[in-house]
Amino acid sequence: MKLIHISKTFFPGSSKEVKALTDINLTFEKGEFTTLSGESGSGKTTLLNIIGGLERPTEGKIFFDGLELTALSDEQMADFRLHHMGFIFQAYNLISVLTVRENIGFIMKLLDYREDEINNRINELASVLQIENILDNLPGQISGGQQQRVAVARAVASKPKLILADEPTANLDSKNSQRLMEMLRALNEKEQVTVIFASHDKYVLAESKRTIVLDDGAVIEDR
Amino acid sequence: MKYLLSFIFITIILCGSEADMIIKKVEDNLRGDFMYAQMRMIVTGKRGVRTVEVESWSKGDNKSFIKILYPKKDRGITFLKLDTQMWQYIPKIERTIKIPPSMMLQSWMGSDFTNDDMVKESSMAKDYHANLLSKTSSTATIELRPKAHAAVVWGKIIVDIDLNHMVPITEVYYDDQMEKVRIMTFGNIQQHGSHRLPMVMELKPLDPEKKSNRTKVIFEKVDYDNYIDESYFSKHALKRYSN
Amino acid sequence: MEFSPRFETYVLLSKKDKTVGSMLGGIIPSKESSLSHLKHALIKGAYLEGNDTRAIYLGSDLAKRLDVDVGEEIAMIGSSLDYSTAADLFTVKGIFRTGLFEFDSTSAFANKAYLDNIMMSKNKASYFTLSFLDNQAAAKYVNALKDKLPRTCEALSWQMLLSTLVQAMQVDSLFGYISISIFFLVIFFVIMIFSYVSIYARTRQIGLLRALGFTPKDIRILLFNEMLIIAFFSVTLGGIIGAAVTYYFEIHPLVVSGLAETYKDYGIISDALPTRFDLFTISWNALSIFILNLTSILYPIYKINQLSVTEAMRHV
Amino acid sequence: MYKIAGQLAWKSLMRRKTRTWMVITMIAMSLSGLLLLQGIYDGMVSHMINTAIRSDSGEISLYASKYRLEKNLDYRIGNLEDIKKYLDKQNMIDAYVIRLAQEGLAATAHKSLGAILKGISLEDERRFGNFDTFLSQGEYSFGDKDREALVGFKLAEKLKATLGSRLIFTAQDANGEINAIAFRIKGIVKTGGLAIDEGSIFISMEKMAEFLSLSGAATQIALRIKNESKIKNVQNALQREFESIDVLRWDELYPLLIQMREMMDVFNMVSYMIVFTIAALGIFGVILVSILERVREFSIMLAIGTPYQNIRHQIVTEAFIMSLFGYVLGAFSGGILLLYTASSGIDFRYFEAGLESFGLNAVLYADIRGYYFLQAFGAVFFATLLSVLWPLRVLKKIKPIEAIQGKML
Repeated sequence: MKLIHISKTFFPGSSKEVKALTDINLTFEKGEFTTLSGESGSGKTTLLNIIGGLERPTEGKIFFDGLELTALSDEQMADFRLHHMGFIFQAYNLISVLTVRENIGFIMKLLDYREDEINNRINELASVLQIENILDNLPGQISGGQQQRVAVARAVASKPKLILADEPTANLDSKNSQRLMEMLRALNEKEQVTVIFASHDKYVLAESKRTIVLDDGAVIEDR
Repeated sequence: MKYLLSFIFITIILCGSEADMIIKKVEDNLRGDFMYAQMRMIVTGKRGVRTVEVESWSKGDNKSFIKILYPKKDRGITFLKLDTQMWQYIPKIERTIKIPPSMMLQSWMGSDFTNDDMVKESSMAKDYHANLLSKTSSTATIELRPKAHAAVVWGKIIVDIDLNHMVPITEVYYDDQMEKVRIMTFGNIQQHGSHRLPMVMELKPLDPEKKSNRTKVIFEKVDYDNYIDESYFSKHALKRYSN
Repeated sequence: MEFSPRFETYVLLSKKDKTVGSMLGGIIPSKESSLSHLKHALIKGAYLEGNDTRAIYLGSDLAKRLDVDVGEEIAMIGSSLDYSTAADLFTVKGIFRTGLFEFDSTSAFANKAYLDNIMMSKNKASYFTLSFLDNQAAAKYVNALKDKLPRTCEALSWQMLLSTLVQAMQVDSLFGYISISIFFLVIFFVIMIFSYVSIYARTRQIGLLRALGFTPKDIRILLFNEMLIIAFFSVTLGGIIGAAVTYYFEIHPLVVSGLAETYKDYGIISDALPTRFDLFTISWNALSIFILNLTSILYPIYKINQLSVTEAMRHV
Repeated sequence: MYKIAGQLAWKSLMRRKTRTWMVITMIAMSLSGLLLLQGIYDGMVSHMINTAIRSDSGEISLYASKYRLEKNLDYRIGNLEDIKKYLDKQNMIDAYVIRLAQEGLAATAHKSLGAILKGISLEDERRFGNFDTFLSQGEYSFGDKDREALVGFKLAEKLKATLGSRLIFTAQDANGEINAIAFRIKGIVKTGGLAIDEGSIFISMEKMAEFLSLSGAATQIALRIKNESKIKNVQNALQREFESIDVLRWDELYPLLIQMREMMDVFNMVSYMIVFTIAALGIFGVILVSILERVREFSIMLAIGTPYQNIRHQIVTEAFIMSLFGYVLGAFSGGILLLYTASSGIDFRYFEAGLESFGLNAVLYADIRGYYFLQAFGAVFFATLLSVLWPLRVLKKIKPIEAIQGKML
C-alpha cells in the first residue's frame, strides 16, 4: 500500500482552518504490523481514517495493490472495505442486538459465505481468542476486554488484506491490552494480514514491527 | 219472541224515517236552485283575526261564482266553478288562472274550508243514517251515523234542530273513537223569501292545539228567489264582474 | 355555517292554461351562491341578482310542466303572510337543473328583497341553507316548511326530498362522531408513543434522580407537571392555528377540483367543501385533546416507575 | 444479504417491545375502527338502496312519459296487456308489479294531509320485494272485500290514526270528478323509505280501479332484474320495445342515494387519510428515535463496510414489520367486528334518539367487501412508506466517522 503526498485540511478556507496532515508519503508491505504513534491531535487517527476511506484526503493519492483508492466513489469504497479491510475501534463497536457469534459472522454473512464456512471460522477464531464460552451472549452481557476480542474476531473473520485499529486498547486495563495484542500478533503471523494501528499504548508499541511517529500532521520518525 | 223482535225492528225503521225526514227538510230549507249571498267570514287563529267578505252567486250544485269584497287588497278577485273546473281572476295582474285539480282540496282563502267545500254540497241525508234520539214540541236531537261506505271522516254527528223553523241549532262532530272534535253553532234565524235560515254560523274545533281557533260566517244578504243570469257562469264573468 | 335567509312559500305558477303548484323561494342571490349550489345548477339563461325585481329562476322540470322558456312571462299567485292574495307577473330569468327530480319539478326562486314586498314577509325568513354538510340547518328548513305548508299535496314530495337530506345529515353527524373518536384514538396512541419514547430517552436521568432520593411518586409528579405544561402550550397553539385555519377555509372554501365535474348534472354537491368556524367546537376539541394528552402519559410513567433504580441507570 | 437486514430489524423490534406493541396496537385499532366505519356506511347506503328497490322502484320502473312530471292520470300506462305479455317472456326479469297511484288528500276527523293512494296486489308485492316484511303492525291484508288498507307509519302517526281507524281519501278520478273513498287501517308499514312511510296508502288494485273509474291501467310497473350487470341491457331493450314509455333505472329515480354512496366514499377516503396521516406520525416518531439511538451502531456498520442499502433495508423492514403486524391484527379484529355487525347489526338508538324519526332503521347492518381490506392495506402501506422517508434522510446524513468519534451523540 502506497500513500503519496497525503494532506488533510479541516474546514478549508474558514477561520477555523486546521491542517491535520501535511504531505505524508508512506508505503506498507504485505504482512506488516505497524503502529501510527504520536501525541493526541498529532493526526494519527485522521491518517488511519484516510487509509480506511472513512475520510477523504484534501490532497494526495492512495494505492492498494495498484488500485487507486482515492479515485473510488463512496459506495465503491464501502464495498472495498467490506471485502478487503477489517476495523477495530475504541469501544462499543459491536452490534448490540446480535450475539457474539452473529457479530463475528456479520461481515462474512454480508459477503455471502456459506453457513458452515462461517461457523468453522467462528469456532476457529473463538478458540484463538479464547471466547468460546461467550459465543451466545449479547455484547451487553460481556466485559470490555471480551468485547474487544470479539471486535478483533469480527475484523479478521473474512480474512481481509488489511486491518485498521484505532486505539483498540484505550479502554482496556494493562492485562487485557497485553493479551489482545498478543492475539493480534499471533493472527498477523498466522494469516499474513497487514495491520495498521493508531495508538500510543506501550503494549501496542511493544508488539509492533514498525512504528511511525507523527507530530503536527507530519511523519517525524519511521522505524 | 218473534213478535217482539219484529216490533223493535219496525220501531227503528219508523224512528229512522222520521229522523231522515227532518234532516231532509232542513237540507231543503237551506238549499235552493238559485242562491245569491253576501257573507262575512271571520277567522280567528294563532296569528290573529282575519275578516273576509264575499259575494256569491250559485245555480244548482254545479255552478258558482264568487267575488271578494274585503279585504281591500283582494277586492275584485273572482272565482268561477263549473262542474269540476275552477278558475280565478286577479285584477292586479289582469290574469285568469285555472286552478289545477290538485289545488281543489286546498284551503280556501286561508279558512278551514277547502276550495272544494266552497262549491261542493255534501248531503247529510245521502251519507248518513239518521236516528232520532229525543224530541220535544219545538226541538229534536238527531244522531247521524255514516253509512257503511260513505266517505266521511266523522264517527257520528249529533244535531239539535229547531223544529219550528227547520234549521239546525248546534252540530257536534265526533271522530272514530267517538270523541268530540268540533262544534258548529247556528244563530239569528231569519226568513228570506221562501227559505228560512240561520244568518250566523260558528265553527269551533276542540282539538287541544286548535282550541283557540274559530271560524264565524255571517250572512249579510241572502236571496233564494231571484233568477241568476247565465252570464255569471262563464269565463268572461271573471273579469266582467270583477269590479 | 352561515345561514342565508330564505323565505319559502307555496304558490301557483301559471302560463295560459297551465297552472302548477310550486315552491317559491325568496333568496338573497349573492349569499345563496356561496352556500348552496343553485347558481352552479344553471343550465339556461342567468342566475338571479340582488337588484332583480320580477325575475324568477325555475327548475328545469317545472319549466317543462309550465311549457315556458327563458324570457317568457308567468303569473304567480300565492298567499301573503296576512292571508291576502299575493299575485304578480314574473319573467323567467334562468332555468336550473339539480338532477333531483322532485326539486327540479317543483321549485322556483326569486329575489327575496322583491318577494318580501309582495308577500309582506320582510324580516321574516326561514333560515337555512341547502348545504349537505349541515344537518341543523336542514332540520330547521324542514320544520319551516312544515309550518308553512300544512295542507298541500305537492309539498309532500318536498318534505320527502328534504327528509332524505336530513336523514343523510343525521347519519353524517353520527358518523362524524365515530370518525372523530377514531381520530382521537389514533392521536392518543401517537401522543402516548411520543411521550413513552421521550420519557425512556431520559431513563438514565430518572434513574439518577431516583438514586438521589426521588420517590416514584415524585417522578410521577415531575413528569406529569412537565406534560401539563407541554400539553397546555401545544393545545393552545394548536387551537389557535386550527381556529385560524378553519376561519380561513370558512371564508375561502376548499375546492376539490374534479368533484364538480362529476356532479355537474346533479349540481347539489359543489366542489367547495364548506368549513365551519365554530368556537364551541374548537374549544371542545382542544379540551378533548388536552385531556387525551394527559391520559396518554399515564402508561409510560407507570412503565418507567416499574424499573428499579439500577436498571434505570444502566439503561441503554 | 438482505436476510441479515431482516434479522437485525426483527431483533431491534424485539428489543423495544413496549414501543413496538404500541405502534402495532395503534395501527390495529385505527384500522379496525375504519373498517367498521366503512362497513356500516356501506351497509346503511345499501340498506337504503335495497329498501327503495324492494318497496318502490325495483331495478327498473316503467312510467308513462310525462307521468312523473304531471302526476296526472291522463299520463298512464294503457297498453298493459302488451307490456305484461312482453315482460312474461323475458327471462331476465325476476318479478314485476303493477301499481296504480293517485295523489290526493287523506283525512281523519282530526287532520287531513296530502298523500298518495296506491293500488297494488299484496301477493305480487310479496314476490317482488317481500313487502310483507315491512309490516310493523296489524296484518298484511286488505281485509274482507278489499275494504281495508295498509298505511305508512309516519302518515298514520300524523293523521292520529291507528289500526282499525277510518281514513277518507279524496282525489280526482280518471274523469276529473272529485271522489272520496273510505277504508279502515288493516296494517301499518315501515320501510325506512320516506315516500312510503310519510305519504303512502295501499289498497287493492281492484278497489283502486273502481275508485278511479279506471281499469286495466297503471301508473308504474316496477321490475326486478335477476342479474345486476344486465340492468342496462334490459332497460335499453324495454325502451326500444315501448318507445312511449319512460324506462328508468333505480339510480335514475333515486339520484340522491347514489350521491350518498359517493359522498360516503369520499368521506371514507378522507377518514382514512386523516387517520393514517396521524398514524404515520406515530410510526415516524418511533422509527426516527430508533435510528437516533442507534446512530453509533449504524456508523460502525457503515465503517466496517456494510452497504448503506443494507441499513436502509433494515429500517424499512422494521417499519413494515410493525405495519404488517398492525395490519393483520387490525384486519382480523376489524373483520370480526364487521362480521358481527353484519349479522347482528348495531343498534343506534342508544347513540342517536332522533335517527329513527327520520325514517332510518335504527339497527344498522354492515356490509363486508373484499376491497376494504385491500384498501386498508394500501393505506397502511402508504402511511408506513411516508413515515420512513424522513428518518431515512436522517440516516443518510450520518457520517460514520463523526459518530464513531462521539461527536454526534
